[in-house]
Amino acid sequence: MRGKPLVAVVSAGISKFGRMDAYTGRDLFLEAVDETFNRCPNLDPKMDIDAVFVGMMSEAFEHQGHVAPMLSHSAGLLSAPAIRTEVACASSAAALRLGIFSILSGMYDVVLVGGVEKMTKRTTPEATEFLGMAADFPFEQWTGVTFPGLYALMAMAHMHKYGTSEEQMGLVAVKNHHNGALNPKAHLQREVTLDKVLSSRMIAYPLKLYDCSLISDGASCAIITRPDIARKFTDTPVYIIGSGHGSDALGLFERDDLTSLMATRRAAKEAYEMAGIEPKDVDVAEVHDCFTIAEIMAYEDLGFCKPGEGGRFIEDGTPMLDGELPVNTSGGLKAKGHPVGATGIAQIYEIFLQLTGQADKRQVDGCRIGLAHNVGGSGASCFVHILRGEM
Amino acid sequence: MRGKPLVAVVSAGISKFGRMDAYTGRDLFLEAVDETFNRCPNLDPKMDIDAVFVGMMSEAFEHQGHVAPMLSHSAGLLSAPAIRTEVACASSAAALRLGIFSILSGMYDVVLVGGVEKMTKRTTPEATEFLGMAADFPFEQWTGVTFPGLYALMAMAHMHKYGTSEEQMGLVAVKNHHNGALNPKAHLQREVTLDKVLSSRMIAYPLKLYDCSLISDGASCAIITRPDIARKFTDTPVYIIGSGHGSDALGLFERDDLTSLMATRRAAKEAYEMAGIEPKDVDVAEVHDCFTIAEIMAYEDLGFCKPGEGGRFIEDGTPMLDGELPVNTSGGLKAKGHPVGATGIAQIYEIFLQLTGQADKRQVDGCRIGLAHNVGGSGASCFVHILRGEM
Amino acid sequence: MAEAQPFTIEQWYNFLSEGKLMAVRCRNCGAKYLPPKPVCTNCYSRRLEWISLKPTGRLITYTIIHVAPERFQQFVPYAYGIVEFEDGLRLPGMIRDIDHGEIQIGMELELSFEPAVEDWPKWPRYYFRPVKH
Amino acid sequence: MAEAQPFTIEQWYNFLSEGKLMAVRCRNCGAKYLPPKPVCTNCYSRRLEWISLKPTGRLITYTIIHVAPERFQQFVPYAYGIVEFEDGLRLPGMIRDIDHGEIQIGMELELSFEPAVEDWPKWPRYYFRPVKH
Ligand SMILES: [Zn+2]
Ligand SMILES: [Zn+2]
Repeated sequence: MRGKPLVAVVSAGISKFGRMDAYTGRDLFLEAVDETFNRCPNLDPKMDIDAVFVGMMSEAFEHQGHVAPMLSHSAGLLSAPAIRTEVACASSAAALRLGIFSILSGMYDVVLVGGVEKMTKRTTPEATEFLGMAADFPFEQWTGVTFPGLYALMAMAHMHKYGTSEEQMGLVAVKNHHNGALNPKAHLQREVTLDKVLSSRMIAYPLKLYDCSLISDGASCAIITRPDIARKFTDTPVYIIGSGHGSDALGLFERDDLTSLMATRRAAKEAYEMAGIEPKDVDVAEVHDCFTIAEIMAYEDLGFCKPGEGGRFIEDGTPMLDGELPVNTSGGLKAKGHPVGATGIAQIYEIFLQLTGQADKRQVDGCRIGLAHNVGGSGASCFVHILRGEM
Repeated sequence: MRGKPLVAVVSAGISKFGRMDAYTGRDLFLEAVDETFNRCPNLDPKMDIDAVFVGMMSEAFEHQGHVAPMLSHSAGLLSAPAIRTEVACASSAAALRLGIFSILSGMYDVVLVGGVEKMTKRTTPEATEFLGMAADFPFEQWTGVTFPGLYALMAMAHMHKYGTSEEQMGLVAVKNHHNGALNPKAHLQREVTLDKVLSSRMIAYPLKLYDCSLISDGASCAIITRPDIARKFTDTPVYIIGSGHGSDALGLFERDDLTSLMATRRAAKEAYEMAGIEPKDVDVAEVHDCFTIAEIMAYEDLGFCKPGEGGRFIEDGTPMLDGELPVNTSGGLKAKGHPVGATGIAQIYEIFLQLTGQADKRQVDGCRIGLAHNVGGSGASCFVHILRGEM
Repeated sequence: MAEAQPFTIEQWYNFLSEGKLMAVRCRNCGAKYLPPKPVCTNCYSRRLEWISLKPTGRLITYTIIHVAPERFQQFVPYAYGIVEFEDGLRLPGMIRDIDHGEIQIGMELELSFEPAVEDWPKWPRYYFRPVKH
Repeated sequence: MAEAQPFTIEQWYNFLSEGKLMAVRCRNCGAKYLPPKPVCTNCYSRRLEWISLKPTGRLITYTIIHVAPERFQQFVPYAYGIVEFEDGLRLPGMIRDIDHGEIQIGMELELSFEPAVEDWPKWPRYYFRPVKH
């Protein structure tokens, strides 16, 4: 049945994103959980929560695997069994999707989903190395590619095929920093000029420092329930009406098209069909802008514009906060920050705020349909979730 | 409804376990997939398989994260979206449980679940280090504990409280090596004497080399479907009638009882209740013998005997291949090997063989109810699955 | 999240490097935490305080480790155990300055305080030893 | 699984260290694989054979990497691209022995063969360079 609520989101929370020196991953996670519980006084965590699904990308940052029971226990939920999901930067969107499945299965009524990554206690070469582990080892890592490098290969292909410009990519950074400046949880809360973006130091040609998302610490959390019991917990539930998941070859070199992510197109198709909506029905979207080119490709792959027209889409102002389809009102991975395991649910948090009118200075008026788009690695995994508010 | 099939297992396969020098993880996985497909000629992999869930413990061994789409693509299943689950040594049992949920949710009809770990290309200190990452970093890893060390702490507590002896633990190793010698896929296919076990070199007192499971390469795979379509794929489906999952504090020092795993007791309770059976109804079991003391605790926590009587349970011969309740007919983690991410589904493979009469020299006559018990780390995660055959 | 002394593991190791064994207590419900945490997960209050613990306790269980990862290879074989302090709060760690044959479950041990290491995670280490009466 | 030359990535790197660029071909359906794999996942046959590829191909896309992990720091800035060989088979890798300004999408490049490294994973490396006519 199209557009039928799969689950309700009854609360959500995130830690402050940024360089959180005093906090290990489990402490950050508890901060996100605490905001989530505070927003939902009718929830009795120990009695109501049946299970925990948590996304984290890499055990390397904190030399810590087996984090699911650790995070669950640390959050006081000893009797809720916990599983970690990992699909690189899309790890917590995977946790959400499996949380949805587990509720639809009838096994659980109320599930806590979340994500975490503690990244900034490591050096930049270490972080580059750890993030790189999500690329194909035998042929990509071993031969010297980096994540900015992989997206740069896609940017070059996109520029070559469609004439997309460095200026157009730069405008994505300008927009997202503008939005991030309005978000008190964002890692960087300051605007940048196009000039500053274009003159920032080169990371992987044509991607410069300001084309890249931030290495951040952070955690995210949401409570999802069976739709029919949502009002036990809140008067303003938000419903997830579409969930899509697509995969692709891990190695970029194994994919036919380097200007588009097949995983996104597949995930979007599944999510739109389930929700019974079209791209033009989306009022507000959080998309995976790990690099500015990724947001431009997302416009195209999500159907917000035609293939090759992503550059013009941002030039025209459509995805601006005051545009027709505001994208990354939170500041996105670019300015809010990208603690990779936390990102997918942090997008859900932003959409939850928007659809319940709690997004303060970055509130999009009258929005009813929100979309969250979370990509793993260089695009071998993608999740799209579509949410509907009641306003 | 108690005892109602949740899903059907219509095929399964594992790679050879052991030191597989020529094989990376993805190559091993394809070996397991190939056996699975060969056992199920009615399955059209590309048309029928809706999704892939795969367990792997650590990205460190092969410097490879984001393995789910890599393994799925490498197995020729490009259009099946893939998610990795991680709960240390129970990673692939988690994949199975989520595969079950995804089928019960109505989202998928046919799911491939599996697991993999490629461990032997690393040195023993490296492997010890990587496995250790599943223990609590700030207090356990940082202070010098190892995994044998954690189970040794439990063994000492068990010996202190119940008088369990090193000889009783040694008998578990003797039994499992006996069974492994009958399994052509096992890492070590040779018997050992109790004397050899007791005189083997000390790893973490009171655990000696032969009390410890093997560091192995290996992969495992199973196809699960909606019960009502199972006969499309096979004449001899096996039904999963119970699935249980329990979590506990990650740090051993944070748990009240050191002689029993609460996660196992919780998982067993959920699984038995769902299946509508009692421990005495189990005909054959694969339990998590990462160390001999773990199998003794499993006898107790799974209700095969009373708390504290696990040592006598093995002495009495009940879990022997020709005993009343054969345990670890495959050779267990001890002799078959323990490629950690593969272990959970490899247990399902053995139970599948037993319940379909395909276990050759180690076949248990007339078995109908099988149980698989998979533990993560030092016991912060546990899964119990109960299967029923049609014989 | 802007406390001078946040109730986190990082801060706990800061205290340890100052020679203090600390735990967190909830001023709302009285629950005590070791490891520390920034929110009481018994009553979900943030009214927390640091309290100091007497650094001696009772040995609950132990082992002698013969195979260790690289960085602990120099200590092999070493004793390792779990020690219970007041109020049931526990820590695991190495046991040094004692003949392995003299270690007994139930014996009293005290915490030693070591300097912090230079590289990640920049924490001090600690171990247990017999109480010097 | 007991082939003398199993159809695996390990074996592919063995060939590379002998100066051979190889791929796997299915003798049942003709599908070709790079990376290699031990089973044809087009028709699920195991009737495979190793074939050698001409080690020259066309540059599909490239970048210049300025920030790299430790082990590639010595090469920064370095060019990196994806090269397509015959039958659409592709490999990614560094592009060396060329001015970065002269790199163009579509240009022909050839594979170089380097010796295997000593420590894990004990594989050789390779890179691309302009074809010497
Ligand atoms: Zn309290
Ligand atoms: Zn073929």
